[in-house]
Amino acid sequence: MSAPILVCRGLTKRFPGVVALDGVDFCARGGEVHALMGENGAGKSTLIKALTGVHPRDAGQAEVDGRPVHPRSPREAEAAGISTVYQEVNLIPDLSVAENICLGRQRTRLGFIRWGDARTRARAALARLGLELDVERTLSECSIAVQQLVAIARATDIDARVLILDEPTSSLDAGEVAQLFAVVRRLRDQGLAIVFVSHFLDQVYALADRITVLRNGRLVGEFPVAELPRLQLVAHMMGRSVDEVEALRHRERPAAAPGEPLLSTRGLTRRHAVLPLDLELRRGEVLGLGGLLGSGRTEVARLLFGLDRADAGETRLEGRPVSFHSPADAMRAGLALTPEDRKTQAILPNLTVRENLVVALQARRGLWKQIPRAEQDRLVADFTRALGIKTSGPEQLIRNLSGGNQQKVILARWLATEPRLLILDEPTRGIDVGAQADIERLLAKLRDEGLAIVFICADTAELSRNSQRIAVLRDHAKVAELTGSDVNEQAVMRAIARETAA
Amino acid sequence: AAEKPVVGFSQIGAESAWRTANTDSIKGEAAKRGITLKFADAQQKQENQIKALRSFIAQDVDVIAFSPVVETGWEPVLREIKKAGIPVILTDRAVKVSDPSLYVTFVGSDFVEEGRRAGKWLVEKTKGQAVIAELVGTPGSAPAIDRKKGFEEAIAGQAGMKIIKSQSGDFTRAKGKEVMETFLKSPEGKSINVLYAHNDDMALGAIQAIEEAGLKPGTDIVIVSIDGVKGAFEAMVAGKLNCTVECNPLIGAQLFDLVADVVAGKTLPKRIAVEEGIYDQSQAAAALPSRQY
Amino acid sequence: MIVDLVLWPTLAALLWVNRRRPLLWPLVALALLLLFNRLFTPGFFALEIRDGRLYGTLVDVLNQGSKVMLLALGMTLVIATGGVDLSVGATMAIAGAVMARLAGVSIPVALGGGLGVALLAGAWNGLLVSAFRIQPIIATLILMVAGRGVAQLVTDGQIINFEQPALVYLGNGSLLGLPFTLALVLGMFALTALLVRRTALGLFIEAIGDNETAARFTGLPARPVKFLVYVFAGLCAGLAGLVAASNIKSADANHIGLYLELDAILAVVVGGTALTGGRFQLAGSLVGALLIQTLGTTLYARNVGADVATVPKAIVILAVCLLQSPVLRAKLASLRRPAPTALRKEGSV
Amino acid sequence: MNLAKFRPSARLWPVLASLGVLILLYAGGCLLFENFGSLRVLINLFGDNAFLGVAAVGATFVILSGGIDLSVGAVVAFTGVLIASLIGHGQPPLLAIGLALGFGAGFGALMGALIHLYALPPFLVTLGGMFLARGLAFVVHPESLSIDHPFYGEFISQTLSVPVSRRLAIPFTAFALIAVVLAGAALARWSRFGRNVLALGSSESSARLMGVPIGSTKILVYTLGGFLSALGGVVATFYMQSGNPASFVGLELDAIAAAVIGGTLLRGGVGYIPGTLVGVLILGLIQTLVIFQGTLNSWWTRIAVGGLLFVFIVLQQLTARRRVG
Ligand SMILES: Nc1ncnc2c1ncn2[C@@H]1O[C@H](COP(=O)(O)OP(=O)(O)OP(=O)(O)O)[C@@H](O)[C@H]1O
Ligand SMILES: Nc1ncnc2c1ncn2[C@@H]1O[C@H](COP(=O)(O)OP(=O)(O)OP(=O)(O)O)[C@@H](O)[C@H]1O
Ligand SMILES: [Mg+2]
Ligand SMILES: [Mg+2]
Repeated sequence: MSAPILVCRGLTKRFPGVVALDGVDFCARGGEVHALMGENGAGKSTLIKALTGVHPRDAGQAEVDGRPVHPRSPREAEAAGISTVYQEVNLIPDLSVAENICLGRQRTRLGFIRWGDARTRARAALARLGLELDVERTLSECSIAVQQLVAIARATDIDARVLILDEPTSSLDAGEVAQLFAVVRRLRDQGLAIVFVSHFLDQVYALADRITVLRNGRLVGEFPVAELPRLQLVAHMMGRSVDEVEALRHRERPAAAPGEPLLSTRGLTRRHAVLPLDLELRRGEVLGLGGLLGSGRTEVARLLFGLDRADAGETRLEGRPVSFHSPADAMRAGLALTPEDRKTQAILPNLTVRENLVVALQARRGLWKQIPRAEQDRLVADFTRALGIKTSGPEQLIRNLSGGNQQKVILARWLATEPRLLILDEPTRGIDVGAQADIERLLAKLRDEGLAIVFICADTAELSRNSQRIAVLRDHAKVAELTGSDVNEQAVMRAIARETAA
Repeated sequence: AAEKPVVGFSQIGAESAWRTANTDSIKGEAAKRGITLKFADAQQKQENQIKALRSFIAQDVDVIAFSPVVETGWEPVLREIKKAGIPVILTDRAVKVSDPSLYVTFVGSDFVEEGRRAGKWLVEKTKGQAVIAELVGTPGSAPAIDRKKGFEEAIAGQAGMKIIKSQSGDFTRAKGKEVMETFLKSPEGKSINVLYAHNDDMALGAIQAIEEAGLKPGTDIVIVSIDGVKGAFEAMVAGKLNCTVECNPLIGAQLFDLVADVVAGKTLPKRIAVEEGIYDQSQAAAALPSRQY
Repeated sequence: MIVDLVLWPTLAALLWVNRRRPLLWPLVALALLLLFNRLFTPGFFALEIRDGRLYGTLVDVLNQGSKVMLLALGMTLVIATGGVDLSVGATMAIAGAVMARLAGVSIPVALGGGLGVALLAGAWNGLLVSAFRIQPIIATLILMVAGRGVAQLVTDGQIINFEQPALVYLGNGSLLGLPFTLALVLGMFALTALLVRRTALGLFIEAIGDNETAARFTGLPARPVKFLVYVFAGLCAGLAGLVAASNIKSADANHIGLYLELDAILAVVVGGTALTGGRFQLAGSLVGALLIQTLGTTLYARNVGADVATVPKAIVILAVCLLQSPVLRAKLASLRRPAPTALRKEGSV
Repeated sequence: MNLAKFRPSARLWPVLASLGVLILLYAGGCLLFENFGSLRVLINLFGDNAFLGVAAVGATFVILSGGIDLSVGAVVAFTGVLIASLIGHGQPPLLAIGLALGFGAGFGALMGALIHLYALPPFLVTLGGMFLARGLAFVVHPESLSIDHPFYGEFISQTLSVPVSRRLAIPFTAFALIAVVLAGAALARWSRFGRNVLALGSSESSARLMGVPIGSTKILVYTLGGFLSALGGVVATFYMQSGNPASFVGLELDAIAAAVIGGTLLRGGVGYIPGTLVGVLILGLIQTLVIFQGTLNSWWTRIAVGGLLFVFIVLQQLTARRRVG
């Protein structure tokens, strides 16, 4: 067994109303990838933040290479040899990609930043992840996936002893994940200790050597990967027996035949974003949108929902031509969209869970018809139960929820509007296995109730598991439409690859 | 120069009816004489005024006149004007400069004298017995400083007269009223029997405060102020104000006479006074119809 | 004294009710300031009945403070959407000027005219911010600069007097022995509170101020709401302008509301609404405005010269700031309750 | 993926738009008014607005960091009075200037420290700072005070200015303005501190997680703001040879406006220092246009300034909006 690099003992962190970490011990060894697992709100991110000086810890100690460390800021943590990619993209939206990678460590000559050097370094760091892009672009113009890669590139660009990655893959597709893993393995082989958080079990089993499981802020245990079957891992995370989990896993077969068309587009076009696109969305059907990063799936969603205006083409709702000039228009027609970038596009951070949940429904009902408080409370109670949202109460600020639970609130926000067409852009990002199964089951149920669903997901397995039909996009154009038995992972891969080769 | 001269005039602003009358008088006179007047309003800011003066140089005017916002800080720009060979006439307020050749002449009121006259009138009226509240002008402004100084000088010898309250009312009605309200409500407030206000506007505001306190302005409290605007005369006719010391804004004619003299190359005295009077209630009714501002 | 019997229990009750609310600290500051005056400023608390109305410094505080209180109501909503309105002082001047100009025509025309132009001014700001998407501080700076000019244009640079009893009543009259302006403020407050809490407007405003992008994604009418809050701020400024003009029975275009926008913003921020937008505290803004007026009146009453009066003002602002600072409060709290030292030591390796 | 060519310098647009409008405005003035195109007007534009420009550079840094500084005007006034009073008491001018600059920096640092250590809103703290500095200015000397010293009379306004013709010279203050803008631009673009300021303004929480030293950056940026305000005050004493505690009321708004017109976003994180110079020049040019017009009374002056500001902002907005599409 290799030598421990990062060791912590008795880490405790309390927030008003919650004990997020309760005397957790943790140890990451050099030359190993250590996965940190747990349900949404288990305390993974809090552990990382308490370790790296984002949150002052209430108790506990940490060592790196045997030296005690007590960083009071991420900067000090970095100096102590801990490099971290935090959950959600935490970069500077207004600065360029290159700068985001080099910020704080720019090389200077006579006190002047050497911009050429910064760009070269940034390009090199991105190239290691297999990404080639104009490093002078402003970060906020890049898609969320690219931003995530930039954050990783930044973290791998320094000499560190420990590299912590908190859900780095939540918006990456298979190819990007593979690139990332190659980099991680190389760093591991160089002797770094790597801490990896993810809700994708496949990824964990592909990469990790060892797993630590947290539940409700407490340590459940540390296990070598080889000795921990998946079922057992899930059981540990959920705090149930293996049998119970087995029972939960049982899933009903995809159901009935889709109903009549609800919304269709013909030649829908937007300059720089969507090439002429024909789509048909039917009631009682999940249409998956597949494709690589930046293939234009999000842009299609924006266009459908009236966030962007089409330059050409037409949209028909139940056969009648419509055009949505704003989300409000789309909502009136019964559309809903959960956007991919939760932090900037979805949550109202300083408002409560209740307010975040009812806001879309309220927007639909209009200014004057305030939803009575009793109804609001009932909605919150219903959805909290249905989606298993973990909060200390409806009046908790959403910003203090764990990432996965925030996502559930956003989903609830839209379900509350009882839409006819639900567009989900990466809805399961950052959601734990249990909740993911919950959401998938929910989707199936909604579909069976006659909802039309557009499902965008970077994970092809998840995509094909949940869709009846898949449209594959590449370079902003639809290149294939898979139906019936063609809806499977291999076919999606093939569709993407075929076109890539062409 | 047979042609009419081009005159640049920089005004302080339009902070009061007095100032507006001053502006109108100058503009009107220029129009009457067919003189091209480049007028610039400084919005109470010295820096704007300096900009205007320097622009006048760029515009090649023949004579520059201005009412300085404050007394100091004019050396550099006046030197520049001198270098450009343009004569300068000051109006209304004076400047402090080390080199008197930087301007030709100053035409305007003597604020210290105004304060003195208000004081003297009061000494006579009250026979040297008065508990005085003073509404001061904008802190740091020349009229506020000088009117205070003159007034204090005039009552200095009187043992029976003392100023028990002195507070800035910013030359405005609203502040004048607000400050007077607090004066009257202070424990010593009941003993106040004289109000000296540095301008009519503050006095008019204070009159309201006095009335709201259930007192009779002009009787229970003797009020003397400075400027002589129309509103003050109306108040005197109504018996609410006792005396106003005139500070004459209508200097247009005088100013352009001077401009003509300067252009003609005459030598002028450094200080030219404006004709001003002092009015009490007995003269108010007679004078009111002829007040223009 | 009667005042003491009424005032202190009321304050204590308010403090108790708000003990866990953001309103606590502005209230504490107000209470402390009043206490200071009770102890050290003779006559500050003197109240008597003259001509059937209450007369005293405390009444003046309410009456004089009404202008900033009115402004603060509108400003609160503007700030909550993440904006700011610098033009309210100028809008006051326009409204006052128009009222004075129209005073001779008829009372409804005068009042309607004054409020009408104020609404127009608000709509202008709203248009620039919501349709032209100009940053609020610049958009409203335009009217701040030009508005006072417009007001002077209306009055032709003169101070216009009026004597109509109804117009004079607005700023000087009394209702049930108390200043009419107090009723006006409370009425506007009730109206505003009703508007934001009984409709979804409050939620919409807070959502837009908190994260405008997300609000747009959720289908909220961000632009109409923004437009509306500026119009509302205009209305409040208009009312304040009418009161200010009525106060001195004349429209002094050059001075009505001068620098009052700063006081209004200050009142809102002191009252617990963050300038970054989002959550707002309507009642807090009123308390903030009262605090500012009490301070101003205190300084007059204590004969502090207007020139150096800014120093104590600064000190009070900073003190209120510090009282509200979560960091300082956390520090004080940890002093009061001795920290679990054993754990601490372990922690601070 | 060849999406790289997309909108390369979109963020530069507002600055370019402002510059375009500035040139348009200037050309308009030249066409309308005699002598407007003269060199003197151009030189005046820089010399007359130097103190504003210097202070506005400081304000821009503070805004870039996501904060705001309302104490600018009061600090400018205070330093002017302080210098005048020190020199009046027989202190050597350089010492007085040094003390004033030190005071400005210290004052800024103090505000920065309060803002950072106690997590206070910058608006309130700097408003407090504004009241304090204004009051202190009156404490130092209650009236305006002129500076009579050969250093000011001879050295600054004669020796250090560069004559262009017999009657025209470029004043020292114009050079000071350009030097400060260049230094500020370099600091913002080429120093780590400058980049940290932008990062802080764009997203404080991310900047913290990325290891930007939040505390020291914040305190330093207000220190810089205070220092440049004080330097603006020094430049103003060169310009007026006096100090006045009641002067420069509202200068902070001009400084903020200049920054914003120059393309700086008030929310922080986006902006260019040279843009601020453009903003200052535009404000100055608007005033010059009004003065050259020469017949406007007080209220029409205000309306004209507001109207020109409006026209200009709309023009800029329309040009800059293009890029958003
Ligand atoms: N700043 C905060 N204030 C209050 N509570 C917080 C705060 N941050 C986190 N929490 C709470 O701490 C608990 C742990 O959250 P944490 O973010 O560590 O979960 P996680 O394991 O990372 O979950 P996820 O997989 O969803 O990211 C949650 O209950 C959360 O609500
Ligand atoms: N790898 C990349 N390189 C350069 N630009 C990219 C890349 N990925 C995305 N972008 C940019 O982001 C924009 C948005 O892409 P979009 O979000 O629609 O793609 P997507 O299919 O939803 O992919 P994902 O959301 O997984 O990133 C693209 O138009 C492009 O400008
Ligand atoms: Mg997490
Ligand atoms: Mg996407």
